[in-house]
Amino acid sequence: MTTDITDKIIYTAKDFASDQDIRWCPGCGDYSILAQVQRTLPSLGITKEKLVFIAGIGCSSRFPYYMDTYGFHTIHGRATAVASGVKIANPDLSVWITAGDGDLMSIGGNHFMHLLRRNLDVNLLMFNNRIYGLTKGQYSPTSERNKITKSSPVGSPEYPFNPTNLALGANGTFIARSMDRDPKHLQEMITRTAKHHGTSFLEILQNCNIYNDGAFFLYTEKETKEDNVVYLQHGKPLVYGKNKDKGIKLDGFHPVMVDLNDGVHSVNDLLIHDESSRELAFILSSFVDHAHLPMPVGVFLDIARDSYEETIAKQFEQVYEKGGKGDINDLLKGRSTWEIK
Amino acid sequence: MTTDITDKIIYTAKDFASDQDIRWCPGCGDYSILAQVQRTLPSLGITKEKLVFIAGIGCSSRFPYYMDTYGFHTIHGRATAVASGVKIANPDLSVWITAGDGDLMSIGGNHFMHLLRRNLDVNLLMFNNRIYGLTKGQYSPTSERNKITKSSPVGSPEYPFNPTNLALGANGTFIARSMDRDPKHLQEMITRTAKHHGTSFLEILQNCNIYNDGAFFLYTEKETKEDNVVYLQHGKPLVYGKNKDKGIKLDGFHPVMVDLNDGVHSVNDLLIHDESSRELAFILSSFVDHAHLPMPVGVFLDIARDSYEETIAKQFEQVYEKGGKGDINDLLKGRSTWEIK
Amino acid sequence: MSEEILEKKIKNKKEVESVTVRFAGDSGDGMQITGSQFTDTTAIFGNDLGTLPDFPAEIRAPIGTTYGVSGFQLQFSSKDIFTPGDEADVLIAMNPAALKVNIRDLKKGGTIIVNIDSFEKKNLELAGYEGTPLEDNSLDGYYVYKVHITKSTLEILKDLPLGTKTANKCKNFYALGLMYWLFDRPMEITLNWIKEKFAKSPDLVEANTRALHAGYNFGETAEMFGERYEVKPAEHFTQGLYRNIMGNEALSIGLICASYNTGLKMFLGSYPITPASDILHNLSKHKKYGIITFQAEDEIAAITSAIGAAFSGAIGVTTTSGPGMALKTEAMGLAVMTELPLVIIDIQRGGPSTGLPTKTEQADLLQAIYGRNGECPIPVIAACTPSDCFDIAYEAVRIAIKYMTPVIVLSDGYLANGSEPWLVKKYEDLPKIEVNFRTEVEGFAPYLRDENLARPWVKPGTPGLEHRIGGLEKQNITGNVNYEPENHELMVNLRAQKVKNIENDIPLLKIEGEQSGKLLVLGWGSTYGSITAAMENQKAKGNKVSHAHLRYLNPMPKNTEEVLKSFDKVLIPEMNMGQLSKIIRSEFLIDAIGLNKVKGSPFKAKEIEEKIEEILHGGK
Amino acid sequence: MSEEILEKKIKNKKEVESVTVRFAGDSGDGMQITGSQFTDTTAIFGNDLGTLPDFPAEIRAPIGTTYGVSGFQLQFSSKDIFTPGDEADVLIAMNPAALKVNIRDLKKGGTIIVNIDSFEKKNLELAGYEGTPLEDNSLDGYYVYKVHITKSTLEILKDLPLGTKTANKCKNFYALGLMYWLFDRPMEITLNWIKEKFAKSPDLVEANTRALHAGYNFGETAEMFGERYEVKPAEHFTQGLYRNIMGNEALSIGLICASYNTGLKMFLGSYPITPASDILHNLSKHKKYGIITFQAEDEIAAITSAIGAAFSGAIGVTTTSGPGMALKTEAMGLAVMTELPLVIIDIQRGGPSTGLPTKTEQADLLQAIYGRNGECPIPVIAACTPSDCFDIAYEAVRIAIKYMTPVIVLSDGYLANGSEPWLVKKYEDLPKIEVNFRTEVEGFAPYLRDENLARPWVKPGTPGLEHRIGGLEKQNITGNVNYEPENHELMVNLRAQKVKNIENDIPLLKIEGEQSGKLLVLGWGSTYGSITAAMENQKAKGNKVSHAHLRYLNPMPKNTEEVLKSFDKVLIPEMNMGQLSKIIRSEFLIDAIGLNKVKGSPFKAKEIEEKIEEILHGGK
Ligand SMILES: Cc1ncc(C[n+]2csc(CCOP(=O)(O)OP(=O)(O)O)c2C)c(N)n1
Ligand SMILES: Cc1ncc(C[n+]2csc(CCOP(=O)(O)OP(=O)(O)O)c2C)c(N)n1
Ligand code: SF4
Ligand code: SF4
Ligand SMILES: [Mg+2]
Ligand SMILES: [Mg+2]
Repeated sequence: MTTDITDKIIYTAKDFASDQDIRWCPGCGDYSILAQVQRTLPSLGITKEKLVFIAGIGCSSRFPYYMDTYGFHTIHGRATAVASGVKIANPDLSVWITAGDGDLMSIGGNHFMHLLRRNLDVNLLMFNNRIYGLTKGQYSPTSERNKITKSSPVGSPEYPFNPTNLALGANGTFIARSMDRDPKHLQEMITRTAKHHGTSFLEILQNCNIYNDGAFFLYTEKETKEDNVVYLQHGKPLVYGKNKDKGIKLDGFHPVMVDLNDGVHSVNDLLIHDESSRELAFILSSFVDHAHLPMPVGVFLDIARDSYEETIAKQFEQVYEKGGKGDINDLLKGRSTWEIK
Repeated sequence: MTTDITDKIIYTAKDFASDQDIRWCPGCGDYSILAQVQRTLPSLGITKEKLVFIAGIGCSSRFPYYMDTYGFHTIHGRATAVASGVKIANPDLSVWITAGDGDLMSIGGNHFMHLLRRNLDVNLLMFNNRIYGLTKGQYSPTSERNKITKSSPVGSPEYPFNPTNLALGANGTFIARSMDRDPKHLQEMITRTAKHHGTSFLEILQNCNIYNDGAFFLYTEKETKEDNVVYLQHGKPLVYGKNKDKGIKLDGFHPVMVDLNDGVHSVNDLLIHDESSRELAFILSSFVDHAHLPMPVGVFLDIARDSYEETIAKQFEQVYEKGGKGDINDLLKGRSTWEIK
Repeated sequence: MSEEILEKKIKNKKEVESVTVRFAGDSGDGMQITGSQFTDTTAIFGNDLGTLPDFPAEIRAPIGTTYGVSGFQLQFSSKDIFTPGDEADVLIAMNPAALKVNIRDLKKGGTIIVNIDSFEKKNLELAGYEGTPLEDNSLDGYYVYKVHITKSTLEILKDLPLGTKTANKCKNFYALGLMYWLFDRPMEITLNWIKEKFAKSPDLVEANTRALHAGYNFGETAEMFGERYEVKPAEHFTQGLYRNIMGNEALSIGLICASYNTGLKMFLGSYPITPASDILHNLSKHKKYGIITFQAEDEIAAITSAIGAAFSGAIGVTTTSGPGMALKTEAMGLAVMTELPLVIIDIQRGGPSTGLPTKTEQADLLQAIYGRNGECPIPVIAACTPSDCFDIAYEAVRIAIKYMTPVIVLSDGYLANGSEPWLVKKYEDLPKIEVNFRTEVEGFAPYLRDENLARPWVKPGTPGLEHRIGGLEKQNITGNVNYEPENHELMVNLRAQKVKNIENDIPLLKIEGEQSGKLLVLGWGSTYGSITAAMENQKAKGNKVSHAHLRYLNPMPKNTEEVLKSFDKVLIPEMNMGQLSKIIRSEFLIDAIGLNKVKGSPFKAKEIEEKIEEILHGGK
Repeated sequence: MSEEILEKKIKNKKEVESVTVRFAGDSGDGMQITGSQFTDTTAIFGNDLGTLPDFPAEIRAPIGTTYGVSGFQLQFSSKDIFTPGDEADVLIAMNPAALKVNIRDLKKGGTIIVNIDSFEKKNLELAGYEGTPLEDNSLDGYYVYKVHITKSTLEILKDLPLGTKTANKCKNFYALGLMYWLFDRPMEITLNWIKEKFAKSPDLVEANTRALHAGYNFGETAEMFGERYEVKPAEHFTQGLYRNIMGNEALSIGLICASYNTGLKMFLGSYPITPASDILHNLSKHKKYGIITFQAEDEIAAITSAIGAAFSGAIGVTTTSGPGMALKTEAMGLAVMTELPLVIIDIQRGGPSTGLPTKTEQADLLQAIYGRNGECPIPVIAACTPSDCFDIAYEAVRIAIKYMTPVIVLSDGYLANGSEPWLVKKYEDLPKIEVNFRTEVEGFAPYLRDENLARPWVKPGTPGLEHRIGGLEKQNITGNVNYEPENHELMVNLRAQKVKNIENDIPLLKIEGEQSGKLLVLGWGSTYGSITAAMENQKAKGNKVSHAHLRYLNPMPKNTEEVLKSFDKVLIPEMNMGQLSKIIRSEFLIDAIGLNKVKGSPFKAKEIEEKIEEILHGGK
């Protein structure tokens, strides 16, 4: 999302740190996300007092306490709805929502999807650790099937959501993914998130080292990362692998992995990423359904559409243009009156 | 969904009509849906006492009252959650949910999407009239942007959901669409819905002749129907039009309409429908985003996946196999005891 | 209409003091329009009046069925009246089902005007009649007039290019015309309304105009009706400009005026629900006053978005009815903990659960006062007449802002859809609602408190005042998260004391009638009209009984205990099983007597009077 | 530990009656394990005991901070005791923050054992100490023992292939060993537990075993401690098999036994929330008893799925805490209207809003009784001790099925996580819960009623009994949708009467102590232990005061009024602002005296005693 910016005040990351002690577990991925947000904000040029961070309940939802901006730690699942009210009533603010996978996709699922279709100009960061952290380790709607947790001692019987698919299904306009352990990429994605006009949804894979340690190590650790992650870049072919020797091409609407060293395929055969296609975004986002395909990170979709608050601002303008602002005594009088003398 | 069936009892549609007077407005599309359900049921061979119809609140949610089966008219938005309990606790039942677009996608959105990902073996019929009927005409989450209603006198500022996209995003396994005014197709779709193992989502375009009359006439009325609707059939090319002279082909992942009489294109160029592809389903389901493409009706997706209740049945079996059923006195004794003499 | 006047048919006009008329027909028969037209005309004519619509829960139930019957009752008078009337003097029944459903509310000896054209086999059967009530003796003791409303309407419209279906829809104006004749009302107001309403189709203007005249003329020329009745304009009205006003409308404009007065944006977060939806509709219509309406995906989003709006410096409002109220209770706790101003409006309806959506009830009082987790005090105020909804809404905004607290407003289906004449307020006469956003950085802390114990309201965007709030227990003054035992107890007490302090800021409880004595009738909410009507009658009978009415339920006026204890007995009539009684008993240890009615409809004055007499004289 | 024993250090064992120990350290220090090991050992040793864990709201707050401190208090005794002890005799503080937070709950003159290794600059600063409390005079009047817990642990493990981090984690067993020595406890139980727990990594078995022994040996060999204490096994226990049991566990097995007894499936619909989640975990673990647990997407789905399960013939259960309870209120109305059996369990915590998630409170009582739209009566029962959670859960199922009604069970964080020895019930001794599904077609109607006013329970799948229910008002007997005034009032009364009837089916309220007199202490829920302890002390002092405890809050036992009115005064101690007081005042017009504590922690017996003495003697 965008908001009026300033180039007068120069901030550093530290300016965004509040005076509160951080109470996450040592080693928690949330620390990195906090750091990247604080590092990115100075470059966005938004004055501090215009920033509002809003969260529900969960480990990740403590985020606002650690930001020296306006902040609201609301109730479980409702951050998106509270944020809607904040933004609509005061469109000048730069509104950020931080939410856990449970907070956003379990109890908060309904407000999540309605926020996306309404396209309010807010930034939504989901800390996906695929677990309920704060309540000490139950499976979440993004936990893998068969996962053993406190509430699923013989394995979770549920199929998880694919968060980016869900966001696409809900008619979102900006959908991206990054990882706590890739600070540079994460900063880049936070910037993109901030710049998009409309609801920006950024899924951040986050390690909960207490209840779901290593959930994303395949994608974040040196040894395995490059062969298992593909970085999406607009207009660029989908190439990945330690030696940049793997690629993805489309076979009709089926994505297939190809070996660029097989003598048959070249970069020219590959799928070119296009951030403006909802259909392509869905194909990419569905890679996770196919075991042999890498995990895409980056911007899946970035399309322009009027924001909700913009639309109603226009409606007000039209009403005022047509009939002017209302006379309050006319309102009191109503349609018809009579005089008692 | 499927359930044990009988071929002993032969029903007629009338057997499924309850003794309650139907209280919908004369002319309401709900009448046709009721009739098609009642006409389809006899062929499914499910004994009456195994049928349960569950609904929330709304005009459409009165449905269970008119069925001479077990029925539960619950509270607004919660039919899917109530149905989950019914089905999990008693998997032998054939569970049907009838819901309005407001009931299911507005207040009930969260339970809707969780039902789909859990894939309970239930049938979900959504009566989409793109309006709140029972509360006398406010816009719903499927109403077009700019729609003028009681609560949007200068037009709705919201972008609607695309229900089939939402269902795809929520990881659904059976997704289909039909129309109140196409009884034959509707019956066919109800049958398919019933046969699918897992959560079956059928969107039914339904005319509310009081608050949103004619919303779907383009697709349902003789003059315009054939040029604006494409019937999806597995393994068949996408052909439509009064003279069967239009088709859809894929240009990369972009669907385009082609004229089969233009001398350039033939049926061989056309997209072949495949009910087993989630990616294709999304492309088809997104036709509505492109003004020049027809409205697809039929089965978008039909894939096999374990149902929730099946999964937990297996879990129970495994637990029993491993340790047998529990001794209740062991439970009372717990981990460690001591004797006072 | 006093009974004697109906006894005989005399020529010419007969003057009567008050009349209660009920229009009844199919949902599609336009009875609500007929009723509200009669109301507008009668109001402008200068009568005092009270109205009560009665909708079915179905949108358009199949034609002719009893559950599809829609009604509209109206009492009008040359003197001061307070209710839509206990029983109808005149019933207009457009079909057999309407007769069937409404006959029980007709005064013995009253008048029935039936649309005889609809009394044929199918409709009689649909209504559940065996045979026709017009021919057996079941209507003995009533004056029954059989009028060919349908046929006559179709007849006079036959040269117009309308289908039968459309022409048929004009028959309510025929009925209305007849009533205008019967009660000697002018037709201009309705004629103008028809012109405006159907501006886009001249044929409909012509058709409805003709129907109205035809009905009127039928009265004039037919020999059927022996006399006309005259209800003179009321004289008790103070001088000034009047309008007719319905409760939900009054509430809406009360909110708008409060927003206007504070200069703040107002944000309504709402999810439609009967009978509260009209507030959403009204406020949506009034965009030119800058009101933002947000139709949320559910009640939880409705209230939490309003809380967000309040956090960002707007007046947050949310409107709903019972089931929606239940859904909002968790979020109310957040508003209490974060001490943000918020107005929560509950237009009560019949419960529990989905209950009786279109019927009235007062059974959400205990929910409003106690229905939240933890110690979670919220001020509760209740409107007592349709026009009082204006004042209550305005007052709610004042309290919310001054005390930085959510405020619950209770109204009900009866007030919401009922109407009465209202001496139009001048905006300039409204009290000023002060708003002081904190902007001073020096010495700021989010949970500092002013003399009312209110914490500062800060608009995000204010430099230097960046701060965080939330639903975990707050440390006194700093607002930081804090779990310390003493701090928690302190904060629980501070929140309670803040709400209690409001008692210093509201009017004392007034006693109507003797200031002490044998019996006080204590009411709250919409029972005001029925109780007041009962009091008038009791006064006339010479019975000594007083009346006090609580508009503030939490906290109550400071003198409440003193008032109650000035009487030997306290009677509390409520449209519930005794919810205010419970509170009064607990607060003041007074053995209040409950008069409880849970029938989805308001008290009749008579019902209250019977109880009063039973208490005063030990039986009726 | 009575004071004299700590006055001097005498060699050898000293026998004492009761001791209260508190273990405190970082969230990562394993204090809960230490506490529960000490508890198990002590229980099996034969003492009576009571425990109280105290968790931080954070998972693992940064090491060394005060908000990361986790505590576990335990009282054990050779006589009958009822609480975890008002104040600790002995405090084990693993770091400065633990000392800082817990010193206020240590008895004056008590003993402090500190892990001296952690008292270095950084930790002292993190705890907010300037300098070290071990060297200023702030701990004067306490016996302070400085033990090198960390260093000694690392030292004896240095030859094992463990990282320092892991080795460091064994230090709680060192502390536990020391305590075992100090109170002369056997080590077998813990040694076995270590073997089982770490079965997969022999190094850890070895490490923890060594640490435990080392701590024990340190006590034995160091000259530091002058004496050991001996708390003899309790003698008051009736013969039989005992176990230690926590409230949430007792509740879970109570539910399972009820399911087993009825032969019905049990369906738990739940959404995790502190402090209720453990019930979900427990029931999920017990799959072999056939319990179905459904982790719902939110609290609304949790309760509505349970309602669906009840409709389909299973026992529907839903568990939650305050904020989740608030979210369920709309659905409770549906269960009331459809008259389905359902058990709703609220493990109360500090409120309002998110409040103090890990602290205890009793402030959901009014919400449980009144917090729904419309007239919506639900039976409410409350457990009074950890083991009583078993009986209450079982009873809830019985009432729900017999009366076809939702039942609310109230427990709280203190009961949920507290534990006590429990004479193990034999399944065969449990009362039978009758279930009669209707199968007879002849004469069936969904809202027929039996002698208890319960309607028939029909399992879908039963031929010929197809019927529909829902949240709209039901017609008496037929269950059809019905909006008629008289029917509505009838149904409201029937639903109320059905719940009221339960009073004929529950035990009378028992008075502990004199059956009439000056003062009755009336309690409900978890105050039972503190009140009972206070009563014992008062009896010892010769003060005349009686105690009655309400396990049934709605309806109350039939003799409640009579009991209350047998005393001049009634004192109601509650961990809220007076919620039961409100109800008692309203129901019986009794001027009950409230003793209210809202500090997130249970009453100390002393606090209740002070109030009793104030009332009895007009001041302490
Ligand atoms: C109404 C309500 N229900 C349940 C809870 C308990 N609760 C708090 S956070 C949470 C889920 C946390 O998971 P997630 O959102 O993924 O955040 P994380 O802790 O993993 O960052 C739950 C169930 C609550 N606080 N309020
Ligand atoms: C908790 C709650 N909120 C709101 C309502 C009011 N309400 C009843 S039905 C409905 C929406 C109806 O729309 P839809 O689901 O599309 O059904 P339709 O009437 O169009 O068939 C609403 C808002 C309610 N009954 N309960
Ligand atoms: S529990 Fe997990 S998510 Fe929560 S703070 Fe600890 S490591 Fe982070
Ligand atoms: S209002 Fe619309 S949806 Fe409802 S019954 Fe009437 S026509 Fe059907
Ligand atoms: Mg999480
Ligand atoms: Mg609809």
